[in-house]
Amino acid sequence: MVTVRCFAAMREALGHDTLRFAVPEGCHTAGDILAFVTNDCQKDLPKPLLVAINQEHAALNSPIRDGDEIAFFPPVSGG
Amino acid sequence: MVTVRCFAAMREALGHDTLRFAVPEGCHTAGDILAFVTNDCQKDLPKPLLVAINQEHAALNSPIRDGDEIAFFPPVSGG
Amino acid sequence: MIVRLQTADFDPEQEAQALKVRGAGARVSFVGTVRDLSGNETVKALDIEHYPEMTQAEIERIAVAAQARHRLLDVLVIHRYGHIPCDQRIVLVTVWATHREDAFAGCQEIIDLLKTRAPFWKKELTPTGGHWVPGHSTEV
Amino acid sequence: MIVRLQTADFDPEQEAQALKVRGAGARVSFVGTVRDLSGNETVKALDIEHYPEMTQAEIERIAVAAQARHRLLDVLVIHRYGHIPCDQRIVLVTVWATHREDAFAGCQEIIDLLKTRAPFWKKELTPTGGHWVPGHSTEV
Repeated sequence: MVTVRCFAAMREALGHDTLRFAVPEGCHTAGDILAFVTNDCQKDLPKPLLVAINQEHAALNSPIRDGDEIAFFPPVSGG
Repeated sequence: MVTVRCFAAMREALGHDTLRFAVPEGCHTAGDILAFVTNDCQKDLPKPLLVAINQEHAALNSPIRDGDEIAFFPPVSGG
Repeated sequence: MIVRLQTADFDPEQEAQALKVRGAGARVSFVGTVRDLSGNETVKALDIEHYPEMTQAEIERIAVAAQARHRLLDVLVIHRYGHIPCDQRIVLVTVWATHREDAFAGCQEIIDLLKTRAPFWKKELTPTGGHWVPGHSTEV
Repeated sequence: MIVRLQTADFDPEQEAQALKVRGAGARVSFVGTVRDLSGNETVKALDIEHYPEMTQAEIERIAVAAQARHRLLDVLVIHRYGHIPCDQRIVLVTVWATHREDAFAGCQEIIDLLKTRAPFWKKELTPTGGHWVPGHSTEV
């Protein structure tokens, strides 16, 4: 199982804040997970899109493992 | 008349904080005033010694005029 | 070191006193507040969304690194989330150091990295609706 | 703009609130306190002497110049003189700006210039007596 969390404009674009599912066959990276949850249809997603794995900044080509929490969100604007 | 004010270690060295006197003959600069009030005996004065004329930083060779307030003090240590 | 996320407002001086740091010659604080203008639009308030588990961890990583790099004696970070009206405080970063150069550099580094790395997203509430504030790209 | 010299302690947050600055996104404060150590000697307190007429004027000149150079919306400086026990506040510099880079640069410039140009002299009171703190040479 992996947990996918989406925030801000990404949450709004996808219509979900949290998804849980078994790692789909052929999914090895955060980018693979993103393609899976968006059905390869990324035209309405915020760009650029940032990635975190287990609450640490990561990249689309970062490898994922069973049990990971993978988050997608637009550039941050705190402070 | 000029007013001479001394602060901190300079006040302690000279034994006065304020002196008032007519501009002595031949006194044209802050340095001349310093020589006058110390009787040319500067060995026990703090070094370096800073100068202000009318509450603004100045130099020993800055000219002085009747009515000026001339101050002598060691490097500052506020903040 | 204190890193705290909360919805409520806070008093920067009371929060700083609570740490009871002694022997520090210099303390530098940054307070960020909600500006009443964004371009030409009036901003009534912000809604701040965040990623709670990651926000706390990421700010702690930033603070620990800055503390070591700039010889800081202590660090305090408070960041609000949720609804924050115009002119209210959003964030406080206070650092203590023996020397003021370290305190300025450490405080500025923490707020700079917080703004580019901590997962917060601001939505500005204006008369025309809610708009996400364009963010800062995070280098990975 | 407020520049004030006083013997009494002060609350940095209350003083900042009194200015009622609005529309500033960033506020940066520096607080300097009496350190309890000087080299290897314990410092019980400071006695701060100053040149009242010049101190006020010089800090105002520094603050006005920094305000213009760094686009500061407002500036607050409070500096104590007289007897100040260990760990108590000596000086507060708070500045407001639209952007944080200006606020950090403006606050640091004011305290840097204050330390090299404002006519204050600190005497440290230690178990072995009173010692003048070596000063900063002022460039004329």
